[in-house]
Amino acid sequence: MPEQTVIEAVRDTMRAEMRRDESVILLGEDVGLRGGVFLATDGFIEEFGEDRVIDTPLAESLICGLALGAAVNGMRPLAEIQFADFVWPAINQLVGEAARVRYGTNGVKTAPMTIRVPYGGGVRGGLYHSQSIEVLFAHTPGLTVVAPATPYDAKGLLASAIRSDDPVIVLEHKRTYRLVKGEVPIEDYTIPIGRAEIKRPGSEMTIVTYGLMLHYALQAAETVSEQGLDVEVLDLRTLRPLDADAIAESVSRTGKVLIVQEDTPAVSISSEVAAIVGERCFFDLDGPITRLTAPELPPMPFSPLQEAAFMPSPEKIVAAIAKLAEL
Amino acid sequence: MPEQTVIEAVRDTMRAEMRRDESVILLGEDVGLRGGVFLATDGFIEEFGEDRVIDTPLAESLICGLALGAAVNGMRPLAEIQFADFVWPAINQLVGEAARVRYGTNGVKTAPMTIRVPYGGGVRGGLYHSQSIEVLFAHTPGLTVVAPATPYDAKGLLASAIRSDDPVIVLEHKRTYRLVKGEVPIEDYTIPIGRAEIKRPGSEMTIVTYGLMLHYALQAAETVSEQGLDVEVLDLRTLRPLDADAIAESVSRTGKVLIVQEDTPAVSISSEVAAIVGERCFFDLDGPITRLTAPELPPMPFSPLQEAAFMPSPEKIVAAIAKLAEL
Amino acid sequence: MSATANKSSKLGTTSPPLSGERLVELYRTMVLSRYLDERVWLLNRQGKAAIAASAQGHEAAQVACIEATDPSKDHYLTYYRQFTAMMALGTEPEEMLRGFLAKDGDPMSAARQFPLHGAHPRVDLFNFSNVIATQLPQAAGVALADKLRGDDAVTIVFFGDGAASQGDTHEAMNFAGIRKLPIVFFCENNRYAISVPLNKQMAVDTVASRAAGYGFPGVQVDGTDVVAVYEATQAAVNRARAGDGPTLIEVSVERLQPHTTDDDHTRYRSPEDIAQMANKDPVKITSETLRRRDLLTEAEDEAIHAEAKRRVNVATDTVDAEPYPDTETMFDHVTSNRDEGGS
Amino acid sequence: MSATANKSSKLGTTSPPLSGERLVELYRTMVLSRYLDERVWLLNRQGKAAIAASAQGHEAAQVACIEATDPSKDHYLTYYRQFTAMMALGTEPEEMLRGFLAKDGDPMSAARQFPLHGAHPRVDLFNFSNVIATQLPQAAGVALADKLRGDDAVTIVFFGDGAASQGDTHEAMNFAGIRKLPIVFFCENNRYAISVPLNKQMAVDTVASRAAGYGFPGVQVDGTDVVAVYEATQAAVNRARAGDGPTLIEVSVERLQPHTTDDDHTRYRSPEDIAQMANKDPVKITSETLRRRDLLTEAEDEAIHAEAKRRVNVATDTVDAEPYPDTETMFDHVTSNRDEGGS
Ligand SMILES: Cc1ncc(C[n+]2csc(CCOP(=O)(O)OP(=O)(O)O)c2C)c(N)n1
Ligand SMILES: Cc1ncc(C[n+]2csc(CCOP(=O)(O)OP(=O)(O)O)c2C)c(N)n1
Ligand SMILES: [Mg+2]
Ligand SMILES: [Mg+2]
Repeated sequence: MPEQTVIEAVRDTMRAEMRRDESVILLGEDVGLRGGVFLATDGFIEEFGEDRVIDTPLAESLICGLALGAAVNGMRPLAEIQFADFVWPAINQLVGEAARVRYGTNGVKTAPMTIRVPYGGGVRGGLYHSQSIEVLFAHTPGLTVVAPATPYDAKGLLASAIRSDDPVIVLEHKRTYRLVKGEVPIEDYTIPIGRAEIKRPGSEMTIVTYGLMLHYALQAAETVSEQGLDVEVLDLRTLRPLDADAIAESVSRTGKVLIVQEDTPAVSISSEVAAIVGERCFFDLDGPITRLTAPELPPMPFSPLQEAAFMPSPEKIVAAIAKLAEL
Repeated sequence: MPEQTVIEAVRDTMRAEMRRDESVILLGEDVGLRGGVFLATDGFIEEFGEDRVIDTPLAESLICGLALGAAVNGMRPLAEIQFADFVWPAINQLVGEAARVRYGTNGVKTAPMTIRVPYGGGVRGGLYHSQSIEVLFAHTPGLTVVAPATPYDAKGLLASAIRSDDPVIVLEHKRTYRLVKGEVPIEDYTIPIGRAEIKRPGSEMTIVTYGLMLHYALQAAETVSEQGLDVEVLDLRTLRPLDADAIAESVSRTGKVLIVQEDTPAVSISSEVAAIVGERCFFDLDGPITRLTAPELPPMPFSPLQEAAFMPSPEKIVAAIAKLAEL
Repeated sequence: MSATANKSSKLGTTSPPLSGERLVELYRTMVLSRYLDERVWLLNRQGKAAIAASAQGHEAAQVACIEATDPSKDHYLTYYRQFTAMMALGTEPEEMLRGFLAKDGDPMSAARQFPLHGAHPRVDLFNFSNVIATQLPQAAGVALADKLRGDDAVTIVFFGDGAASQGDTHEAMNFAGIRKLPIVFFCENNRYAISVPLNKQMAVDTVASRAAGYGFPGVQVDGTDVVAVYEATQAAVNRARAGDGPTLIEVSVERLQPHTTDDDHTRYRSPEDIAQMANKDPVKITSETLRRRDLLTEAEDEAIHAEAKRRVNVATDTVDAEPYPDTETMFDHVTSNRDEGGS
Repeated sequence: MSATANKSSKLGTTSPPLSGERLVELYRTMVLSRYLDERVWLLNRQGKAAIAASAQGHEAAQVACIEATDPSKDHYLTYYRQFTAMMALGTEPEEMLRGFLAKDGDPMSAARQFPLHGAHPRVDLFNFSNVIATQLPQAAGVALADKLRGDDAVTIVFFGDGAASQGDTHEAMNFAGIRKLPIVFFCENNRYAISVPLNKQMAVDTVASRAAGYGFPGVQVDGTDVVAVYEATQAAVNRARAGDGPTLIEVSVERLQPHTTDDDHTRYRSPEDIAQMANKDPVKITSETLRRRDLLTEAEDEAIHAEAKRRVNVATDTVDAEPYPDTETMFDHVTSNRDEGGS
């Protein structure tokens, strides 16, 4: 199996899906000749032409509204929001509208649309190129939200998203694009939406995480394993619907949970994981439900030392594991 | 002390604050001659004139952007979003911009602005006049979010919001406007932001709730007290920052928690309360962390029977109390 | 058409003019719409209909617009005031009432949504949301899909003067101009957005004047004149079908009723403003026009009214007796491939 | 000014024309800005500056605009490309570099934000966010506050051709027109939004043409012509101060560098398009104009360049040696009255 980076897997998957299905059209800012600011669509306009690779005006509400309209009229739009920080102008079209098309028409209309949203920090992006924006999407009935962290998952979940008959938000962590490499089969495959995966089995504690933090958690688990602590790492992969069964199974088995996320804590994915654990694992828990997150600050400072202080890191995870293990 | 409805308390407080401070200006759709669709600003344009009572064009991003600009230039804008369901177009100006003005300028600029947002269901509002929209605001560092449920709290928290030097989102539950009456002192007072309140003391279980659900929870607590069960009801009142100390104190004391909210469950206020309990009350809990919420559907059906089925009710709360008490 | 509407003649009308027969048919729909609309307000006052927005005053514009389109292939993105347009597209009084009374069998959304919201079972009419102006970018997306496939369909998107202030309206028109989409922007300007009058909504006199900034024609038409609206729409639809791109049509109408059944327009409209509306009632105007042109006799007119009344009565009795939708159905159609039972 | 700019003469310019002395001063700022701008790109290539957007090509327009305003009372809402405007408003090279190198003492945001973002310590310049066009409704709010208080201040808001497509731009201009706000909408049209060329951004030729739809004048000006931009801005500022409302000024400029240091414009600009820009370099053009008008000798010009170079070198050495801000300070200024330590 060839090795790829996350961005290569994303690019190849989009290309394959566009070859596979004529109704897949691409919408976004700079997706044409520029090939996208992360080069996710490099070469696409040359292969698929200006009809299927549409450089939109600078207007995110338009991009998502267009995608929605084209979706209810037979297309499978694949839209790119250039940076997650710029998705806010489009919230109304996504959360207010797309999420409810099927429900609000009693199933007469559907919106098979995919919105790719590069998110997350650690890239010297400052306040407006670093945000984690998963909370509202993960809260909203009618939406599906995936957040693959590896090239393998990026391919499988993006293909599932594009083929889904509902609006799917695909969160790609910008820092993983070139940092994370892994084996990706050349052949076509999909990964079912809604299933978490144990990325490292363990018996003494469960780390529940997603996105870039998966890789930091795996590093931390490796570090503590040298000290004889056997930590399981569960990758959520889909943020809506959360795989509550997988979370409950793992935490009930290990008896301890550490939830790690890059986002700030209040009312976040980590809160929901904690709620699931508190409701379903109560009788099996032998330690408090513990979270390691960013601090409660507008994410995140541009200055490099402050950025590093803001982000959870493998070292901070090791410290949190040690603290929870001792309890 | 005179009795008032919530909407009367809101109206009188806004009028008093506008008399008290010339820099308070009102912005919104139909806030002028119409007096607001809920009549919250009835008579204001006559008293304060067209300069301070500004009927804006139909554009929520504009309303919040104007408020922000006027706020950094010496005003204390008080804006109304007509229904919470229409706040989505303004998310960018609130979550992306207003929340970060102080942080992003290292304290050089501040945005003392208040956004009143009538929210919630049970008013035959259907999908687009019933939404609970607190999640994203409660998640966002830099924002303050209050959700008073009684006329007394409505006055005290709205006054605190208007006098705050930061952006505050004031969530007023539409159904409480005329339904809920209570005593309101005529004299000026404020309620500190960030403090929950025990609205009914009890010893065997804590219900944590806010908004309309406070009243349903109090009814339910009354019902089960007749069966000899002594339930405490904690009203969050402020959704950001949550009063984690008050939650932890009460739940640690009673040993059981039922979190009740009107909003759908995934990644919500109830999740964060559960996370706080799971982290801080672990050694004192003698029952799972339990939630009663709306189902995971786009809120909420227009048809009356379905609307009733969607909303938590005093009866459903009684049933949830009974189930948790037996565990 | 008013003076500023002369642009529309440039667009070239190739289709035939409205026949006298069709004109009477359109009038019939207007009268039926008016009776049903009045009935819905009554049902609201009786506590049976939770809310209603009315098309009273907009009827001529709506029937004329629909008449110039092809329901077998065109797309309609409507808003809450499209009462008459929906009837012109064949929605039966009973169907309309099921929506207003939130009864089982509401064809648009199974009574999940406000009346008239959802999707139509027979024509491609949709009105997803109450949120003003969201339908404009969506309509551009619908038209884009047709254009990419080479489908011979036109998208008609309806909105009010208030909606013209939303950013979504700007973004949609800008894109439609760039890609020369087959779309007609149909603005029903009744001079009010709830209580906000036009001079607080925009500094210019016409929404139509904005079209120039997007590179396509804008025309203003008297919305009580069925023929004028029909011709303007026909020209715009022809232009769109020919691949020449969008047109913005602005019809001047009066909102004869308050904004919705929840509103009281005497709070913000002067008595004179309210009184002058009597002269702008499109049902009355159309009746007079037809009589003047000898297309309708007094007896025929009376028969049209009697028949409309009868149909509305029958529909009311039928739907009033029907049940609300089964509660369990509220869990259907959230997403395609999974139940949403929890988080 | 170009042909469509004739409207600005109607506005009536009452203030004095630019003196030769001031022209040379503006040129001095342009040259300093250019050297510093080039230095920042170099620092990026050395791995010291994480990112930079450049004003190269926009310098004349920016200095001329600022020159027509009154920094002691006016408000400036800028965007990331306001490199030269910030220097014209008195930002020192060292201060600029602290921002680019994210060093302690960055005056705009204490290095929390991208370079040039935050608020200025001495003039009322702010640039809260990287999110395109959000500053336009905010600027309308700033101007509204002045108007309500009767303050004699004008708000200048800067944006690009890409920003013109955002809904916020429409909403802000519409409101500014309705309330006749004292505001100048200053659009720096460089024909690209990153890689997206103007014909994919709008179906019309000028952003200025949109002003008609909002009830105020729009003018298009050659952005390499200091005098033309100065006069157009002065007219607009006078108009605003007189209570006559907004003006939209569109300056035609070239973006001489790629969008930012992360970009490579050869991917999407033709070699001819890139080559023709040499003739639109405002530093060169202004130098030639000054020389032609005998306002500057060759020796003086060389001295200006040498001095700029020297100042940039000194600033670079100073700031390069400085520390990053103390990590603990990142917890300050989230809200006024409480620490945010948890949820
Ligand atoms: C985004 C949004 N903001 C506010 C509202 C509340 N609202 C409903 S209708 C309306 C006025 C609309 O006026 P206009 O577009 O002129 O249409 P008309 O009702 O006059 O036909 C308002 C403000 C809404 N539905 N959506
Ligand atoms: C809302 C939003 N969308 C996308 C971006 C990414 N982006 C940054 S600059 C830019 C192009 C802006 O072009 P223009 O307004 O013409 O300004 P210029 O850079 O040409 O001066 C884009 C798309 C952004 N910052 N904000
Ligand atoms: Mg209207
Ligand atoms: Mg540009």
